[in-house]
Amino acid sequence: MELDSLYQEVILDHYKHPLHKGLSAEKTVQVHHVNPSCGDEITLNLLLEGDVVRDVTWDGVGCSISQASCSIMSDLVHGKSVDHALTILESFSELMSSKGSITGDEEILEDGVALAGVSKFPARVKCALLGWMAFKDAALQGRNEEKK
Amino acid sequence: MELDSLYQEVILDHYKHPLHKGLSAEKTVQVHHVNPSCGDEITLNLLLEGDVVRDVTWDGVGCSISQASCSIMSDLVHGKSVDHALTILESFSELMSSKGSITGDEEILEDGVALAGVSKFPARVKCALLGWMAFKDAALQGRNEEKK
Amino acid sequence: MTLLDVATIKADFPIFEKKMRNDARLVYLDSGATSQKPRQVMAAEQYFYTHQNAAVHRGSHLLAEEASAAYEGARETVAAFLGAKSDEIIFTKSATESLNLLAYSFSNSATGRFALGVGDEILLSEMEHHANLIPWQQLAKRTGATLKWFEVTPDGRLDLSQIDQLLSARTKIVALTHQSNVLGTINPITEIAKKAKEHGALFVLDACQSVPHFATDVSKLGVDFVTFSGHKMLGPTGIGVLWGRSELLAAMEPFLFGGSMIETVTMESATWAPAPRKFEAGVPNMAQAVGLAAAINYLEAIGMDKVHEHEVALTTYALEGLQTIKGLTIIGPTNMDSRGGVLSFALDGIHPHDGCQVLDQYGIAVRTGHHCAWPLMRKYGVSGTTRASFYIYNDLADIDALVTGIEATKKYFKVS
Amino acid sequence: MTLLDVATIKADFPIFEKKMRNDARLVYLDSGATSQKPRQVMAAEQYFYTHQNAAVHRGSHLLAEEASAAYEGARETVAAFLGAKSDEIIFTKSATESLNLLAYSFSNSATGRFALGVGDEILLSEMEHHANLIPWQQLAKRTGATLKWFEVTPDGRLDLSQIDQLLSARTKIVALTHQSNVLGTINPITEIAKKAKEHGALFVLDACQSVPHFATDVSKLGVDFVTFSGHKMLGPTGIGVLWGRSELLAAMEPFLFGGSMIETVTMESATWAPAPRKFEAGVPNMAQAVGLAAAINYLEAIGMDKVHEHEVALTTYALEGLQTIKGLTIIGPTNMDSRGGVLSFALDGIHPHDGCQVLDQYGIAVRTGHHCAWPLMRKYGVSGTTRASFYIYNDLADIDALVTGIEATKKYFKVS
Ligand SMILES: Cc1ncc(COP(=O)(O)O)c(C=O)c1O
Ligand SMILES: Cc1ncc(COP(=O)(O)O)c(C=O)c1O
Repeated sequence: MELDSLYQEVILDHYKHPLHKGLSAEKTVQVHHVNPSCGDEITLNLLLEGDVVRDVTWDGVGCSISQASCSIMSDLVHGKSVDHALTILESFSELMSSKGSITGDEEILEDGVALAGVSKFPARVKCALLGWMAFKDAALQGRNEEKK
Repeated sequence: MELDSLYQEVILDHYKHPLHKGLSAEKTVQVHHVNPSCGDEITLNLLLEGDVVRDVTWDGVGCSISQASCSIMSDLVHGKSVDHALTILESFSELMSSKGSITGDEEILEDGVALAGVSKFPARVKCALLGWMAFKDAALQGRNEEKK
Repeated sequence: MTLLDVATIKADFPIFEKKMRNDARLVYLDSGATSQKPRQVMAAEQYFYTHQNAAVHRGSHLLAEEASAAYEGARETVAAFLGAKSDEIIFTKSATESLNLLAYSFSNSATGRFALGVGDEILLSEMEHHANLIPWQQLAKRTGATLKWFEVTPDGRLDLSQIDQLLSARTKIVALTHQSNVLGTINPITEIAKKAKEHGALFVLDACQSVPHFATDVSKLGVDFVTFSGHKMLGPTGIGVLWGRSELLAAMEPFLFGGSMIETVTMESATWAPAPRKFEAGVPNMAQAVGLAAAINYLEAIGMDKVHEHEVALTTYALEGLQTIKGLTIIGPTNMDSRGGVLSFALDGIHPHDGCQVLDQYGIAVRTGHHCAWPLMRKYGVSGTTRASFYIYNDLADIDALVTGIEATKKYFKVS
Repeated sequence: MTLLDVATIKADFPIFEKKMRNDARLVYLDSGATSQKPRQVMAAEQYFYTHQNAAVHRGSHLLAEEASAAYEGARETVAAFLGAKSDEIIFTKSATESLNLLAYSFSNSATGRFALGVGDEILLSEMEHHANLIPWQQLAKRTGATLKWFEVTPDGRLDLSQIDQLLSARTKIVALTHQSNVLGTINPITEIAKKAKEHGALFVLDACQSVPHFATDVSKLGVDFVTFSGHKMLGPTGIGVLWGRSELLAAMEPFLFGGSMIETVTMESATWAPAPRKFEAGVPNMAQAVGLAAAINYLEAIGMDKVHEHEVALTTYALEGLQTIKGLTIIGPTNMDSRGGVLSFALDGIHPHDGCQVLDQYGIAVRTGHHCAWPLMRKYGVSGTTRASFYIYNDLADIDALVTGIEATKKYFKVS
């Protein structure tokens, strides 16, 4: 079934056991993003230490794709420099807009490549991107905070 | 040609030699009406004496149908009581909305029956009614004036 | 329980010939969002374009005459359908435009009953579609008026217990939906309208989910304005209707300004034609008005009472079927008292978006999300629901497919 | 002088098979009011309704996905046609709505460049269509701003002699037509837009009579907003376009409020999605957007430069032919410098309405009246004109028919 490319086992695992879910007390910046077309929401805490992502925690409601993607993202960027994290995001965005033409670089995206199938369901791409866009927003804001 | 039912000789005569055209100095009430879809305009002076139409004069720009109709109307209502004039107007309105199904009562409408053909050209009915509607408006206003 | 002859009806809707994913047939349960279109509607638009197309009201050549007759004929069809007078029918592009037209026209008029200010109130409900909420928020913002609203009860009804506090001499506008696009609840409009009238409030009825589904006689509802969209009632996209009482339309200022709505124009000012022309600036959506008239003819040939009976039968059957599913909760009334063919539900452990995706694999089209009624979602503590909505081309097999599909969804996501 | 292959083009327009009064063929010279539609446009709408119809942006089932792709694809087609970015294209119901959208959005925004007040000026011209005049009169009324305008010269050109008085730091908005719908004059937009920019004014271009007729690259015009209607360019009725610069659209408040244009909503307030969604409330005119894209594809297959050349050739020929008629006066430029295929004239002793009626007997459709440009009529001291306007399906024989028809009209009314 076509659907299995969307709901890979690893996605459903992340959905059921999301990483870094639950907001941390400490944070450099907090952002709140919504997906206006379906009502999904995410709150994300980013803790920076200089230019390094010390911690990303999040909470929110959403479908398996958005929750799993958020879980994978928060784990991926953990401990990376903001610049590095943003290049990962770029790879992920590229994968999402590929309409199934690429499979994603597992070296860079790790579990994120399991989301490759989403790119064949245009209405779901936004779900997969929700957490990433929140992270990007937080990272840009956080970097400005740190510079002050 | 179908057209000849629209442009009867008597219409074109009235168009070329309109009756009561040129505004009188004396008046009970003056009204200004326009046909918004084509830009035709008419100014009409009504002079009442009690309940009697003493004089109707008018000026304005318009097509042969609107000018001829105005000419015929102003001659028809001359000297009649307002109530009588309004019944003539009613007959004329009925003729105009008949879509060619009636020919009009010559006893009542006199030269006005020559406009019967207009009812087959829906876009022109408004032209034929312009002067009559102006008269109606003036008559109702004038009657109120007289009552004061 | 009388069902329509769906096989015959379906034959008029070419989209049902389309094969969906995995070669499934189309089970279209999203008519609350937009309906499918019968050949007759498409043919009416095509006939207009190939035999009558010209700008209405502006020319005296043959095509212009015929186009005007077709367009004004469509207006008469809509008027007859609603029990209204022709010149009370205004064509807009959508219900959304109709509602915004009112909100802007009230600000533009700003005298008499249309004047709003600090201390005045606009009364809505928690179950309003964004289209019947945000225009009023904005009107309140422009004028200083205050928004009030009826709450909803846990079982999906308007909570009218506070009506005598909510409705008062301060209430200038009451704007309510006839049938909720999420819950399926049909609201007791005549009753509320009667009270609103006693307080002198204007009553705006959002009839998007009612006019397509049951007979609506505006002369009997006791309301002042009715708005709906053509695309939800077998008609084309890009056409909506506003009905308003003659005397109110006569007193109101226009909304959109431009050609065909004027009486005279100079460089510095303009005066207006009488309604409905006053509210229809520009070359109108002529083909869509004609298409809507064809849709109305189609519905009337069936009979609006039969349409309603059909939907009641389907919904009764669906309520039964869905409630056999473990972990499924209906959001909205679970009985058929004052209820139409819109059904929202939640499924334990499965997000609506995920559930919808599995159903889609079986050709089943349902809607998920907040259904443009976000405040209502918050009220019920959900981020969205799954919604099935029915129309004349649905049959019991469609509902069986839905129930089976949901069971399959649960299996797919290993939820018991 | 290169003409298109009109016989081939005409075969795509089924309305030309229709028999007019007295069995005459259709000589359609009223494309300035609305154009005829090729089969391809009707087929595109039909395809949408029979294969993709669902509400866009709100569902994840297959039809909703395909409908969204079709609708957004149409946006990309329009963007490419104009040299614009996709998210700068807003679908409206008409140019009239596009212009009103701007005027209302400016009031709603009321900050920065959109703030207008006493002492501020809006600069128009005497040749504006009511749609590009009355919305600005109303904006002026709402804000206290003052209207100014370019006059027109006796030969139908914008009188730019006073430009340096008319355009100043007080000018907040300049709103001009690209091509007059009465005179056919093409205005020197880039030149005026350059000056407007120096003064910091926003420039709104009414492109109703230009986008359908010659290549328009918004990135080169130096204007801020462009508005036009689909129905005048082979597209369906009920669809219009607003193009605006991204940074301006981002800073502007919405116009219509409702579903699909929001980010979040509570009972008391709401926030907005980014453009273009912010400006497209409700289920949009999806089929009409798709139809407009098909119309653009049709025009692009011919080539907009060829379209323009064709109209120049026709107009040159028509100017010659008409000027051989005794008692006929052209209202507007009599040469082809910066001039398009719209031709107004007056006939001594024959009112336009009467003349049109005779032409109609020969199947010739021309427009008469004030053409929604009443101030211009007053300027030229006429109550209306007769207007012939050309498009890709007209040929020299149509113009011969017009000239012959006018001679017959004169004979009919015994005017020499
Ligand atoms: C120059 C011009 N501007 C604006 C309009 C208004 O267009 P619409 O009526 O399609 O909204 C027209 C056509 O009627 C026009 O010719
Ligand atoms: C109850 C209700 N009101 C208003 C609307 C808005 O209708 P449209 O989007 O066609 O303008 C809808 C549908 O979306 C609706 O269901």
